[in-house]
Amino acid sequence: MGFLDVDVRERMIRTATREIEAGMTINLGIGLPTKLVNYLDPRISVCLHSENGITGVGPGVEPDLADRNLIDAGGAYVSTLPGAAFFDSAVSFAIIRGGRLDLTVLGAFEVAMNGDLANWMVPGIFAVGVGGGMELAQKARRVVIMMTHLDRHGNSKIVPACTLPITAAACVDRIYTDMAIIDVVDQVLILREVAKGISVEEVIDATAAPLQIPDNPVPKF
Amino acid sequence: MGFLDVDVRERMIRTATREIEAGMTINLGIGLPTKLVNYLDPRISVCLHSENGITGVGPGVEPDLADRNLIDAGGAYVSTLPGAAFFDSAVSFAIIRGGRLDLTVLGAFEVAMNGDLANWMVPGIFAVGVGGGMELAQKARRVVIMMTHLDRHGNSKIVPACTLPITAAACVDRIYTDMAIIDVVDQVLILREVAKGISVEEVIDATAAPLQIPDNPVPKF
Amino acid sequence: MKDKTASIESAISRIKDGDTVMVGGFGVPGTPFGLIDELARQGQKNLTLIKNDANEESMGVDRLLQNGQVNKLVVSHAGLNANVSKMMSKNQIEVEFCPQGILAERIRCAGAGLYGFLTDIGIDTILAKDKSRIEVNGRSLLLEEPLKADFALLHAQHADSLGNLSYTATAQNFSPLMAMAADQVIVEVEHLLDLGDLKPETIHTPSPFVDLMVSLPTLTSDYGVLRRGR
Amino acid sequence: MKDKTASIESAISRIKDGDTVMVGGFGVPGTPFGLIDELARQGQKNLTLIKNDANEESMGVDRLLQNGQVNKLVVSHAGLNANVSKMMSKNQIEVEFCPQGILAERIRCAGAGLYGFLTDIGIDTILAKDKSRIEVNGRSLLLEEPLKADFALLHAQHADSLGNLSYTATAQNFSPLMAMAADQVIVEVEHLLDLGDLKPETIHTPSPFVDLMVSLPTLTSDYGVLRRGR
Repeated sequence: MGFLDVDVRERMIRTATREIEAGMTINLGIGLPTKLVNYLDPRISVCLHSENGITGVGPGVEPDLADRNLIDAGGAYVSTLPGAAFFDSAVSFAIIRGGRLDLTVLGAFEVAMNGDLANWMVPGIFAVGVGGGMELAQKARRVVIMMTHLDRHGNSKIVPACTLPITAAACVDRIYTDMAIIDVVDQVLILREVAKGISVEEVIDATAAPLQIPDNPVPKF
Repeated sequence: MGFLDVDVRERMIRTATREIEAGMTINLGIGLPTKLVNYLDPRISVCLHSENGITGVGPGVEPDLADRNLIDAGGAYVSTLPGAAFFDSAVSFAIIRGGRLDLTVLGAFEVAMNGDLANWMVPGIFAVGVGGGMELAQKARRVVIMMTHLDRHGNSKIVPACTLPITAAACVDRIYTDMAIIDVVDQVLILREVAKGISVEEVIDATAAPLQIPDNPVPKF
Repeated sequence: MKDKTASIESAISRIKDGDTVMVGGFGVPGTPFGLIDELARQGQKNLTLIKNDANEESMGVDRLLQNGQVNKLVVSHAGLNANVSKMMSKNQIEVEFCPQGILAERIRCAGAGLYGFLTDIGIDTILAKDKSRIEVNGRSLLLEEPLKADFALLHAQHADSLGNLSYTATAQNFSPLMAMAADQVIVEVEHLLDLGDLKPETIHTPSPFVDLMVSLPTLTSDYGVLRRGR
Repeated sequence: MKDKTASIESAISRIKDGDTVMVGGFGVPGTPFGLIDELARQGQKNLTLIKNDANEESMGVDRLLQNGQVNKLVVSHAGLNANVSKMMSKNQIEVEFCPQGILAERIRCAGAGLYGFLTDIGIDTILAKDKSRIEVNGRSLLLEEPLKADFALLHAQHADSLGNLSYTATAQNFSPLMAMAADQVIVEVEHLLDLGDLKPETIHTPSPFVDLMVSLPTLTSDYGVLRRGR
């Protein structure tokens, strides 16, 4: 994956917090998405779900203060908020597959213009299993991606069709990158916003898939 | 179903307690089977299961002392023993279907010589649903029947083939009646014991299906 | 904080004619008599009810049956309610009987977002006659399909304001399964606790499954110990 | 009373070469390091292991892998154990990856005495390529088959002498499911309580599922908080 300027990264995360509404049940993937929780308005009460059997995940905890039996699905030591619940892995995924997960925010290797997501496998290089990724991508009511726009070789991660094995088909609703915010609507990519200091043309150039550009000026984030 | 002399009934129940060994997990059907628990040697510790979500069912409780939320699957108010557990209906039947129920004792309308059991429906007369009967009959590791030998019209309830809709096929291991104890082995009925005051010939006459009689004298119970 | 508490009138008024409604309870324990009585009062019609049993005559779901609000009943048995047999024989109601553990699994299957499961329960019986058969590794099995509902009506002993539930004794039965399998889950609560008063390990139904909670001010005699001749 | 307590040596000695062994735990919480280490010491070979993950290098099931005791590993991911990739690339081990929730359901399916279930999870992915498809109501679905085991090795925070178990925090994960799905269930217990000290409503695994319990006298450092660079 690409590299991110610290300021851009923070702006991207702050902007993505607008996905989160009070009362939602949310699962945040490893990496950038997990950081969202640090930028949330504390007056907004959401229910963070973790695949290993928690609702009501609270802030991360330093090792010295950690409970050895309380981690999130990424292996980080966490706390719980009042109203938390613990349950087994079957119930945990029933929440996801049963339609009770309002939002998941995930990282990605590639997103295709039809909303296909590839974020679990690079054949021959990275193939260590999908964990709960397929269920999250396929069954959360809304799937939001946070990623760098380009990979470390400068290639677009937004592509006409995924070249890597996909995690789930036609599942992505919105993409937040360091350059733009893009919606996937009926297999079409629509540019919604561009990052400060980036032009619409630069976004188009950096995007391997066709991008629909609104007639009105595109807002900055 | 037939009528039972109180003494014979008690003897039948006492005799059937020999089915029960320490450490077993057991489900007792409504009616005669439920009474078994009153005749158990208190030094023998067994785990009574009830379909509505209990292991460790204890003795019945009079209404004045009953907990309104604690009944068995037959609707009787019961107590629990130390070490009891409550669980949902899915877990309750996982115990049965998963092979963790050592023994069930059930009533019957008919038992066929191949072990088929009919105990839930009399078309046009009694058709109010099977409850958990099919799972119990089909999946308990051992299925023991307690019933009158004859129905109220004097007809044998042990038959060459069930005339009533069956609960489960080839499931019965042993039958306790007021006249005899009969095993079902490889689709053959074998007379094991006869009740005091009853002759082997009377049992044969009262049994509509062929009965294999051992060469040695048949013990009395 | 999204407030999940509601008045019993507004909660039950979400149910529409023709809806499918799952109702918790096995006998008296776990039956949400308060919610059922409100549904009887409001009078929604052409309902499909899914419940372990049909309670006893004049109690619980039997009031909906007697009111003529129910087209179809899916139960494991109705052995304690003679009214069901009467209505069946007069073709006033359609009844689907399902083995109890299979009823539980079909509800759970929907709740787990799955599309069916394979079993041999009942395979040699008349209950198998209309079911699809699937061959797996040379074994013929019945395909059981998930049972979903528009609403689940449940009774919980304890709940917190987020909607975490715990049930007591045999009042648990089908409730955790139904909580997963309905689009909207309405719970009557005996004791509403402060957030944090339920130990996270002891919660039977986690909060995301619960939509609305109604506080039960008093328990009617329906909830009490039944004194029947036996 | 049937005594379910056993020494760790005798409990683990029931496992034979070629057995399939389910192991509880998601990361450190719930992993029965004591039972695993004894299995590593006794050295049974040609095992099939079923676990959510492969722990981290030099910990837990990785010791069995490094020992060459494992032919096949069924996991949802092995992202924290680089040794698994190494052994896979050298063909020293067969690895089956299963989506995490489907792994949980396949184990539960066996535990519930069912023969498979239908799902659309992964249907458009390479994980679907060897799976049977079943058409139901016009929808093409994957048939997932149950995962059984000869043994389950579990860790419980509390147990009573009958074998009722309760787990703490995220140590619960796959354990209640595996307890249902193995012919023999062996549990290492942190705190063995007197009968009646576990509230019946708070038991996660009821006693009939448990065969043997081993009391853990001390917790090795494996059970502690991991301090890795992040």
